[in-house]
Amino acid sequence: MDFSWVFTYWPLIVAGAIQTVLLLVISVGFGFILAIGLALALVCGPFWLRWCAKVYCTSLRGTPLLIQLWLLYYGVGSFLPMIPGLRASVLWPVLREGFFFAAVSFTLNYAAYEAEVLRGALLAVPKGELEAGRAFGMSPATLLRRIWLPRAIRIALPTIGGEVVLQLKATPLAFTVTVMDLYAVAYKVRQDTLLVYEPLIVVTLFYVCLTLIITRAFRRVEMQVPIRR
Amino acid sequence: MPTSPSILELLSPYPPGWGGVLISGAASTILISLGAYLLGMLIGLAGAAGKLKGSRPVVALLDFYTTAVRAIPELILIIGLYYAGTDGINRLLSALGFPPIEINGFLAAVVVLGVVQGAYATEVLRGAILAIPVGQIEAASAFGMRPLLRFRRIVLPALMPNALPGMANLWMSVTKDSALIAVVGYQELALATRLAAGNTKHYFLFFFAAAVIYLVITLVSNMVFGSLETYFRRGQPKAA
Amino acid sequence: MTNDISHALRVDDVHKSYGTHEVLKGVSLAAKKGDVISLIGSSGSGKSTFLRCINFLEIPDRGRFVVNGEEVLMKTGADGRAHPASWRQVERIRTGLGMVFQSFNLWAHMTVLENVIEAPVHVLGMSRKEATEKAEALLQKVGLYDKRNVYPAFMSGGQQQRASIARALCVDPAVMLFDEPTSALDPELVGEVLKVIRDLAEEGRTMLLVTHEMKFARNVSSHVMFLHQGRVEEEGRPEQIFGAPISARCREFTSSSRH
Amino acid sequence: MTNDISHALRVDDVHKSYGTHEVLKGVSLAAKKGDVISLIGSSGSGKSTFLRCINFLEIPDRGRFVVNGEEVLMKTGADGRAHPASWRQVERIRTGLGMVFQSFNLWAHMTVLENVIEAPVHVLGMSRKEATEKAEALLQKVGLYDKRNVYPAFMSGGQQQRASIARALCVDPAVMLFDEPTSALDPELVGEVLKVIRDLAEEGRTMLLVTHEMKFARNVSSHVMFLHQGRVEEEGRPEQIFGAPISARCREFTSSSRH
Amino acid sequence: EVRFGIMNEAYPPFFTKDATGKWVGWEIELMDAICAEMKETCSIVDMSWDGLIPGLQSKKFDVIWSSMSITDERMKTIAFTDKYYNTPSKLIGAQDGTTGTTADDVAGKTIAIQVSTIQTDYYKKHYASAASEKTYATLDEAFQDLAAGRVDYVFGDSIPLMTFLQSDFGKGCCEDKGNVKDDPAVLGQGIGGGLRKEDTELLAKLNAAIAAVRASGKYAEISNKYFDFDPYGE
Ligand SMILES: Nc1ncnc2c1ncn2[C@@H]1O[C@H](COP(=O)(O)OP(=O)(O)OP(=O)(O)O)[C@@H](O)[C@H]1O
Ligand SMILES: Nc1ncnc2c1ncn2[C@@H]1O[C@H](COP(=O)(O)OP(=O)(O)OP(=O)(O)O)[C@@H](O)[C@H]1O
Ligand SMILES: [Mg+2]
Ligand SMILES: [Mg+2]
Repeated sequence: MDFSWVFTYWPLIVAGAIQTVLLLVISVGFGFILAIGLALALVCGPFWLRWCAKVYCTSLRGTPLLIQLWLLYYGVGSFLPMIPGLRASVLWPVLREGFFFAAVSFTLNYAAYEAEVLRGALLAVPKGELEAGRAFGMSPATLLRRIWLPRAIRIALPTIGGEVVLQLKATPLAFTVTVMDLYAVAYKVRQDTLLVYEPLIVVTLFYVCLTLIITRAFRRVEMQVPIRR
Repeated sequence: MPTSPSILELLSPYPPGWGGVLISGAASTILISLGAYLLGMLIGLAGAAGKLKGSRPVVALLDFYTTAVRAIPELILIIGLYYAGTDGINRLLSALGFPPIEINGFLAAVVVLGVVQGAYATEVLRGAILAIPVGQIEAASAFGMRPLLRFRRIVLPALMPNALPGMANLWMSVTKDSALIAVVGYQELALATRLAAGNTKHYFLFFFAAAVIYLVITLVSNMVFGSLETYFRRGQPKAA
Repeated sequence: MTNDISHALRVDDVHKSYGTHEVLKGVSLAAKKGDVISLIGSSGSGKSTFLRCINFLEIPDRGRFVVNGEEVLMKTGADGRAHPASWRQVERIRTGLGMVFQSFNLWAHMTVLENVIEAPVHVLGMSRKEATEKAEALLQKVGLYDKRNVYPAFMSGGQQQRASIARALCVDPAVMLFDEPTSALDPELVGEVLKVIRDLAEEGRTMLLVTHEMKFARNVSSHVMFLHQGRVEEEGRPEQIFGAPISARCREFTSSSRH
Repeated sequence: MTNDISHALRVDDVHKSYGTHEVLKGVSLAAKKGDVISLIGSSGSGKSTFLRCINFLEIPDRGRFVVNGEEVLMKTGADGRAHPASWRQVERIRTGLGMVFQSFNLWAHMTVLENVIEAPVHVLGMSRKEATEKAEALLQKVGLYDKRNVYPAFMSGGQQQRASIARALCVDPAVMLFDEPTSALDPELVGEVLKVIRDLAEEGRTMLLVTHEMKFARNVSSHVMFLHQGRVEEEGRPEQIFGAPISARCREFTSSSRH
Repeated sequence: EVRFGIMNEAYPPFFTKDATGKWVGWEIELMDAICAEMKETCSIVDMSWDGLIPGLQSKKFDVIWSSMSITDERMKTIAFTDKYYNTPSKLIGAQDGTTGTTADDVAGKTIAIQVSTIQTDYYKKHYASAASEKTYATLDEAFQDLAAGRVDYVFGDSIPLMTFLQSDFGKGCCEDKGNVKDDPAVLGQGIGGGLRKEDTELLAKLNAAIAAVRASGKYAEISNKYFDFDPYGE
């Protein structure tokens, strides 16, 4: 085992780790909000909305994330400069970067997967508890916020935890649009030195830490309400 | 390149068209995904049962399994098992005086992906079982059902509606994760696509074709999962 | 009908079918402030369905509803069935209607106390502190004070039922709908609930009560309705219904309670 | 104790705590074939817990259980608590124990008929045809024949309770545990259930019955036990318990049923 | 028998699989010539890039024959044969009529470079003070971004760059900006076969065979089929 390369590469490693965490937090955060909307559309939307959400989820779960990312980056991304004024705006430095496209496409993709999970969970909430909420005059928004979602999320927590970890494992794809996340740094080190395991072990350590944080956080929430078994 | 071949020629199933390569790639993808998924489901069922019913050490072990296996990049698992693993086994064998063995790349891929799937499936199924009203399981026990019978007749049908969305997601991701097994020299759909595109420089065409194949796989799976869900949601009142 | 206002609750000609099964075939009811109306009838006769129609948990196929002097506006949908014209109005009306469910329907992700203060805080906008004080007093009354931080799954049936009653009382509704509120309670607690209901009636609240305990119905109510095959077969003061029922079916039913 | 065999059900000194909350503090019971024992007591006194201990849905902390002449072998686990030595034995014993749950616990993914034939077919190995015939006869008896193909979620509370009773009867258990089997039933149906229980007792089946309806307990049982604070406060023949109870607490409790 | 490990991606004209699954390309023909020279039977084991080093180390094959650049860093891990080709590096960019590859020419511009290639070292030494760099996993992605205008230059091995420029896509957007000034210190080591360090015997045989093939004119014969210059370099 040879870890001497760590001394040369550590600035890249730190920068990569930050990119990884940012991509994860952004895509999971915004993706979850989007997923709630999608799941509601799937469960109780009017016909056309339900249909749109279904098409969205099917196509985003159905095609590889890599292809979506490329479509966005090379497809949509190459049209962006043609929008008048955009190039000169303050947003341009962000909109130009691969990171932006990676974050957007990860968010959209995560939302599609999460929406399916939430749909199942929303349906798993006992009807009686929803009726109780309605009977007390809760508006649909209050019912959703206080009863339906908290119940559904608790039911789906283990699955949601898995989806978040899966999302973490998807972040390396960002390298294909020039984002140097931690995995890409490891890839570079492997190409430079031809060491197979050592760079991956560093990545693994970092992923294990992140996963531990994620699972601990989820366990915390799960423990809040004891379950009778 | 001389004159560019037409799209039809490029996609023709017979060489020099690349259609056949794509289709056999898709077949490998499906085969490996199916193998891994089924293995994952079995591990998941056992894992979920263990996490819910097992003794303290069993639960700790399973916790370690789900955390570690999900956290470690699949690449390192595959390389580790296929290369370092065979290396180690063969060294051991030769030390004991046996001839070296060759581990099949396909099997290695299925096992690795299956073990990874198992970790995710464990959590999905654990959540699904926890969402079953406890009284339904108690009723089964009260009638003297043995654990296996209880599982087959009561727990499984009751957990299915809760688990299906998550399990469907896992299936969707494994069909795409199987791209990883290119590492052990298997040519599945993603690699076949890159090969075709790199050879002909018709990147858009082949990536589009691959997307269509993936989408067809998804649509068929959607139908299967959809009808399974309708079937297992029988007896539930309509959505609120 | 200008005299609607004098009615705390007035329901006319409610119809409700599930598929081809017609459960309610025109049930009407009028209750003044302070009335306690008991609904009796055999299992499956549509008592719960009627209660659930009043706060629109089931959408009746037909009917006219006036709650606390406000008529629920209905419109006929494209499929020829009636719907409330405005769900906003229904929500507002529901805040004046308390309900105790036959199957309790406590929120499983909240402790008993949280269950009880949920509607006051998040629907009526009461402060958490005030709601907690009120809830604790109510829990004391139903004997659940020391269970207030327990989740419903860990309570006995009767405890869940009492929590459910406390939850309904905590919103101070003008009209209360009770669906078999004493089914899981022991005789002593039934007596307590009886007292609570009487107190509420004296305060001027209106109550509609489904029950299978004839003695309870007789003791608590100002008016009794006997539901049979989707219709009100007989109604009147409790002494009449239990003492000298006119309809043969009603006589048979009430007499059977003296097995 | 060689005379155990003569007891259809014999339970000695059951203890059960949830955390620090000691629910059962040594409850014993002995029932001969054909006995109908009623368990009464206030809400939360541990009646359901006691019933659930008998078929090991809750594992008692201590106690000795003899069911149908077979003693449940217990061993003490590493944590100092008792466990059944063999779950296989427990499962076998459970097939001779029918249970009607307080909250029904019908299997939601099966129709009523499927619910009823489930255990006979898959546990007892009865043929589907035979089980169906028997189930249909039972459903007829409890008035659910025309609901046999309905899923539980679409039934009224009383209908679910009757389905749950039919399900328990269909396995022909030698000992039946009823947890408030009439809580959701109207008086007529209560009368029916009373008849069913009497018939079963005549056939020589043993029944343990939790109930809040004192009149029902009085009419149906050969023996009544009053549970209070985790102990049997008083027990005896129904005439004694309801007519001339010795303990003050019991007197108070039974008298309150005449509100 | 000598087993050659080749990356299972397309890298024309050096190596690729055709639609029938047959390996073709300059590097494949060279390999055949070398095997003939060594009088060995040869077989090809295809691996993804990630599998090459572990495959070599766990003896699934003996030689990495996959256009791998020789660097000092890599020599710490595996052994390399003598180089068997070394093509110049070049810059390509948008069609704006300018040419030139000096640091002044690229001042203020963004240069796309494939990750961990010798061009990265060249960039660091010659361009880093003037221009900025963007790292790509594969050249294909770099080409896409060049066409989309996200980078100004792609810097890489001249052969894939020229292949791109000759494709329909490349013709439409981009043009040759010229080869970069040679710097043997970073570009000079060329492409070699990779071996396990302990296989010194095979290494010697391969080196001899490479030299013999080059001397016999076989090398030139193969190269003429693919290139209009000598890929061996200096
Ligand atoms: N969601 C539903 N879908 C279809 N039928 C239903 C539904 N809910 C109730 N029913 C049927 O409507 C009838 C009336 O049910 P309801 O719950 O109103 O009875 P109930 O009078 O409250 O009886 P109980 O005293 O047993 O609670 C029953 O026959 C029942 O099977
Ligand atoms: N799973 C549990 N965990 C903790 N406490 C429990 C649990 N189940 C019941 N208890 C508590 O044990 C006590 C006895 O409960 P049990 O259900 O036996 O009462 P019960 O006599 O059947 O009352 P009821 O007549 O209301 O059904 C109650 O105080 C209850 O809160
Ligand atoms: Mg009802
Ligand atoms: Mg109970």
